[in-house]
Amino acid sequence: MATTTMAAALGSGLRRAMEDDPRVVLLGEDIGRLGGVFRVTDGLQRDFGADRVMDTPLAEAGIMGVAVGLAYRGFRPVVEIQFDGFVYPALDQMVTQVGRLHYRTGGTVRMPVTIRIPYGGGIGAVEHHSESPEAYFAHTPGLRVVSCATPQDAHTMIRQAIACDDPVVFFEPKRRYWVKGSVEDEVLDDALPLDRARVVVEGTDVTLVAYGPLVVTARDAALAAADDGLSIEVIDLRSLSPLDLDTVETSVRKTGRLVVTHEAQRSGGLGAEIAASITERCFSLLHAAPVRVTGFDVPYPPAKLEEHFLPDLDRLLDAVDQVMGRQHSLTGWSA
Amino acid sequence: MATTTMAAALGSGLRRAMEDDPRVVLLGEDIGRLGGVFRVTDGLQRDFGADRVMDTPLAEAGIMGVAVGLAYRGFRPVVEIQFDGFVYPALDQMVTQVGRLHYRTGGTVRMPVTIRIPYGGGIGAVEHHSESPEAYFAHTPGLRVVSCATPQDAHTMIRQAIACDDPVVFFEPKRRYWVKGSVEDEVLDDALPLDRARVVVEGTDVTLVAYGPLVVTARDAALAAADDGLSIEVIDLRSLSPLDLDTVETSVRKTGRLVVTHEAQRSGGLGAEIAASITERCFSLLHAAPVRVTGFDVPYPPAKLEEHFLPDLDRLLDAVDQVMGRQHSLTGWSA
Amino acid sequence: MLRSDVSDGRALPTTEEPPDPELVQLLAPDGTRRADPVYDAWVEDVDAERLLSLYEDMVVARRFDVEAVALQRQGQLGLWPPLLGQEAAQIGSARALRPDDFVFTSYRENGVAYCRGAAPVDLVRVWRGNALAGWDPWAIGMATPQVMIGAQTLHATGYALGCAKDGVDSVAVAYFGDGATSKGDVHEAMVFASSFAAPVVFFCQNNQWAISEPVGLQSRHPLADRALGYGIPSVRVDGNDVLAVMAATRVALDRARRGEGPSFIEAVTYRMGPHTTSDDPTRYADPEVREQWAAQDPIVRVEQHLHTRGALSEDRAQEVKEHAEAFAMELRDATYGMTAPEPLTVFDHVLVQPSAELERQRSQYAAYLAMFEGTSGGDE
Amino acid sequence: MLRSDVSDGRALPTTEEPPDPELVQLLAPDGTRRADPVYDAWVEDVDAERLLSLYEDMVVARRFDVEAVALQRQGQLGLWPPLLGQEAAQIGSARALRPDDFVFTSYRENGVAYCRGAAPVDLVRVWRGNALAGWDPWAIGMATPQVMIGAQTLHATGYALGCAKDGVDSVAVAYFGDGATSKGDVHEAMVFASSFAAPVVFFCQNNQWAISEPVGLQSRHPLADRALGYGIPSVRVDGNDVLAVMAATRVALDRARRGEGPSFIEAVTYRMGPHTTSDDPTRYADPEVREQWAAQDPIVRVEQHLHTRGALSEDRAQEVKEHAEAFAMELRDATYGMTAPEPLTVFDHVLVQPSAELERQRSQYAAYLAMFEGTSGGDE
Ligand SMILES: Cc1ncc(C[n+]2csc(CCOP(=O)(O)OP(=O)(O)O)c2C)c(N)n1
Ligand SMILES: Cc1ncc(C[n+]2csc(CCOP(=O)(O)OP(=O)(O)O)c2C)c(N)n1
Ligand SMILES: [Mg+2]
Ligand SMILES: [Mg+2]
Repeated sequence: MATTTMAAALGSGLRRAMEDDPRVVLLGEDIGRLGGVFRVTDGLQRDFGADRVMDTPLAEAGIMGVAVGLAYRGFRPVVEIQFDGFVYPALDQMVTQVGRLHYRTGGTVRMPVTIRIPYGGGIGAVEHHSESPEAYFAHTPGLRVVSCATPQDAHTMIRQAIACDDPVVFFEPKRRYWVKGSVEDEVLDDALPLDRARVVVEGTDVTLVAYGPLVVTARDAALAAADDGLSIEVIDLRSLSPLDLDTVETSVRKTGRLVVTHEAQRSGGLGAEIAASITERCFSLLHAAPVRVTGFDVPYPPAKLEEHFLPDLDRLLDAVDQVMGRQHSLTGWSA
Repeated sequence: MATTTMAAALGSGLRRAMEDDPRVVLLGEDIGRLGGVFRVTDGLQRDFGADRVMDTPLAEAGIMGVAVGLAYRGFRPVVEIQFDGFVYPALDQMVTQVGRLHYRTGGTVRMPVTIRIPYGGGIGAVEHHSESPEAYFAHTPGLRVVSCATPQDAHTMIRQAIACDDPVVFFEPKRRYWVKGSVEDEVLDDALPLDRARVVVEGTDVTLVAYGPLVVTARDAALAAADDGLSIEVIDLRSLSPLDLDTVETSVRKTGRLVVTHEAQRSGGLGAEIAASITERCFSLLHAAPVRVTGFDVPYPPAKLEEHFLPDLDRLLDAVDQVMGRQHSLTGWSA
Repeated sequence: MLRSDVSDGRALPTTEEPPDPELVQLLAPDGTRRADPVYDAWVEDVDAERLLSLYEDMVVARRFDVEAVALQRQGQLGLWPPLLGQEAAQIGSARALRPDDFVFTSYRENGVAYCRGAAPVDLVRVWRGNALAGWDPWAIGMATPQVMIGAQTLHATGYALGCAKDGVDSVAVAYFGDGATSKGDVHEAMVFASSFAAPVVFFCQNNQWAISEPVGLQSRHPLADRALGYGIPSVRVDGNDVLAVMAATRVALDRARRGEGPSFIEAVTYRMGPHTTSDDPTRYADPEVREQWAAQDPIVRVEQHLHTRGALSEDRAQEVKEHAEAFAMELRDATYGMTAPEPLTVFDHVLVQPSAELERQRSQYAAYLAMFEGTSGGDE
Repeated sequence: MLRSDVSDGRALPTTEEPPDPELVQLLAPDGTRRADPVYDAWVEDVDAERLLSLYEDMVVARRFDVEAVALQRQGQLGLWPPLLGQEAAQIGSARALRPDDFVFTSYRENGVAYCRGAAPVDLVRVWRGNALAGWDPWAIGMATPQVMIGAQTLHATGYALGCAKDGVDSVAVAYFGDGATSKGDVHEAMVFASSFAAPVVFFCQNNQWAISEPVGLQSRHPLADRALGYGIPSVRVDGNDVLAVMAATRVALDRARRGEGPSFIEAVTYRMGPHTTSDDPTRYADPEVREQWAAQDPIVRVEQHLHTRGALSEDRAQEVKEHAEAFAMELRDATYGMTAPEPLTVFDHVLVQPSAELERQRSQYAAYLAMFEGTSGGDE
């Protein structure tokens, strides 16, 4: 049991996966000699060689299509997309190939490709370096989509993703890369399955669903609300597709109130799917309409404005007030 | 006032737009000499020349990026994507360029690009020729997304889209191309604005929201339900982004019941956004949770199975039963 | 002044008229065997008997292709992309491969699939609308057809990289069209293949058309020259000459097996039919050019050559015809015999481990269908 | 046997060491003027005075670039991509343009922006995080920097097509790096440009690196050769020679203006600094190679040449220095003087006509912010 950053936990997870299975190969821009712009793959090329940790030409569609070919040949490719905004050139291969080959071939061809994407804002970056494109992939059949929120989950989930026979789009909350936590070299069979959400704070008044970078914020909100006499149950979604709606439903059946948060733009974001699905499942038990706390429907703004785009503690608490039917609530529709 | 097919109505709309504004140019694969694989652009290259109706190399990212450059130079490019499934290679330029340049440049650079996409299933086609990718674009800030359902709307809306200073992704329901209707050469100023939904059947019991190919099906459902003593209000959404939620809200305030339908996959589809938004707006007035009737969460299946993927009259009626709290309802969560 | 100046201004693009003297050609259209100092050695083993076997393959391919077009006209298939005219390009290249090589193609390569061992029923499954893939890729060493133009060239490159990693001398072959060369994917495939010296053969069938667009719209310059810019050796070969195609493919395969990386072959041919059965080439193609190409027929020249050599007896010719006929009839019967897939299979194989949500959708839909059975099928 | 065989197996990729004798070079590193039968004519008008002006531009560019790096170190800028070493490539090309030409670049082309007329404050706005674009494209004939690698080459091609449609002889210029050449977008740009003979100049600054990746990983072959495959004439020029760069750019512009279509220029240079201020090149770059390139400095050679011609008096040198200093100080002051944008501007300019939903989000957020003013700012 060691205390490490999430970035290091991902690195050790990748290392472990490569040790466990010689068919695991890494592809990406600057992941080799440099160790990745976030140093997640630091030391891996040195230790496993350039044949298993490949710096590739600067071409994301190429990286993804080549990964498909490697998977055809029986490899388990792990692709790094350098930043969220650079996934779009690879989206075609992801949607029409990676996510479909299993269905297309009636289960004959498997695509155990893991696609790592450092994502989200809050790091003061330039354009295309702070985005949350997960909804595109969660709407795409045939892809699993996950996001980790702690070093332990980062380590375990990346290993689970690589071991999974389905393609997994793995969203890493880059602004939490340097947050430390204890990390155990978990036995995968004992770990919570990759497609399951986790209740990280138990509570009885409001269910607050978050994932990736906002799980920390959601926990903080639960703490702050507790001071205010409110009991918030925080769920770390972990799997964005398929969604673990059973876990959310169980919670909402108890609380009768739902707040969902993500950095991605509101319209058509995951919050809509969760709100709609939970409304279907718990309609008669809901005390208030589910509330979404999300990025606004604008492109990711320049760094000096990102605090006015990203959900934060106060906006979460405001939403909690709203589902509680309290005064001064200003987010959501009914303002 | 003439009776024509939707394909012809689109063609005459394009022709009219080209006559009205010499800066309108058309780009796409096989749109020139062939007149497009659906013949929508038939005769336009002959009449306006190859300089304004350009057959392009087979490269969708290229087409889209070149359209951006033409828009920079003051043209109003109209791009044809040959089939829905071929938009993915162009998605990067659409998301990161077409939809962002106005925001990026603080309003200095406008992108009046119209992107025509024949979409949807029901024509017995091979893979990648029957898809409904609208949710990807509706989640993308900076893009307007619309879909037409009648020849008249096809004609008017394509002209409005081209005249619009924002980029418009224009989804054409290809299986309705040959449906006929009367088409008037409308004065644009008199027409319903491009971002507004339309109530196509008035009713009091259930609000049924559809767009594109399923508007016809929704009307049929309203007729069938009337025989059964149910009054269904059918809304043709027309604008998929931004959504005209006011029109839907007004209807649901009356009916207290909402069914939304689309061909696209359920998870993360537009139905989720509409259900979630209307629940926020009308929570206390709803008699039942909104129900979605959509494609299943599978890739578009082979032609012989598409009837088991696509929403149809019976599935709509089943959903209507469900929101009415009737027996034998089998779609939706509570089954 | 700059290195070369070949652009010919803004003239309208055209297709090429045959013949182009710069192409590698071993069998002239009239059946004459042309000597070639380089390529002859690569088909030395192709004696009359083997050439006859290639001839037979081409006849079979043409025959079942015609049959499939007929089946489409009868409504038995939803669509078919004819290979008419491209028999030599497909058979000559595919017959150069080893079983352990792996092939990635587009939709038109049914002649290649036949050579790899696809059964008649496998060839029609997709076009009847019964499935999204026609055969088991592992069984015949060939991925199922790719509809997204150009995408498969990257898959082939990745597969080839995997072969190199595995230390085997198997080769990946990517088939694609002239239109595909415009796609970014094909470029990126060549970038990766060159960078990593991947054992892949890029086999471009330049059939002069991308639906209605002539090759001159994609490029004002021979497509094979593109490869040189990546440092990938390339060759233009008479795509209607089965021997020349086989020779060039063998050279490229040999290079790849020896660890010398990718090659690019442009097989110059002509699409004699419509793009697919849905297409109407009278709107754009010049029938005179088609006539010129008809005189270059890939099958006729082998026939003539074999006749000259006295190697095609009437009996043998009859045998070939019968074999072709039998295959076509098998394909026909398979088509008619195919029943629609079971409704609930629409939910199968999205993920290896189905999601709870999809299982819910499946069971609800099953219950929904059962409801209809109850109401309408009570007396069955 | 196949047309060329240049692949050198699976060796690890490297960057190039200078000098490459095949490059067009008019000014040697020691300041000697090399005669060139072709390119001399294109810089005939560049007398000592004009060369001095180019020299001044380069000195200014280097100076403000250093200043920006310092500002980043002080926390005044979030990031900066230094152009150190690429002054000749940027100034020599940008000074060949007319005001009515239009430029599309990546993020590193601050020297180009300076030539086009960007003010100091325009150069830092993006890097301070205040805006997504630094200047008004229409004011200086230059699009704002593109972060998506390669995307701008298509925009330039489209713009160029528009110029041709408009019947003007303006030219679009696309700047991009060696890494960008791997992208599908750049390929598709060349395909379109060639097909439509678009008046566009593809200007590739091969600075040997794409972050940590040496150019040899993108290509085992000179990048300029890629263009030939499309029928686009190309040239490799010493990118540290401002005169040679200008000459080559003028040739390409002239071609485009005469309706002869696109050209490709590879300016071979070296990125002397880190990729950006966030980068640590000690992890991957060989300091010895950097030293060799330092001896090729683009500014020193012009200085030497001007000295030899007696055209750079001490007074004049001082003047240049002061001008550079003044620009850098303006940039510094502008940076310090920049205030954060108003919170609600986050909602501006998504669409030309804002949507009702976004207006709702804006007004709710305004009310939300006002709530805090109420609680915390009562006594202001
Ligand atoms: C990405 C993509 N864009 C468009 C299409 C539509 N389409 C199908 S075939 C075709 C032409 C292909 O031409 P070519 O590559 O020369 O192959 P050929 O049909 O001649 O064999 C087009 C444009 C497609 N299938 N995929
Ligand atoms: C599509 C895309 N992928 C990845 C990146 C991340 N990235 C930024 S700069 C860069 C290297 C670019 O190299 P080059 O084109 O040679 O330009 P240079 O930085 O040398 O000027 C990379 C990979 C990006 N900006 N865009
Ligand atoms: Mg073709
Ligand atoms: Mg570079």
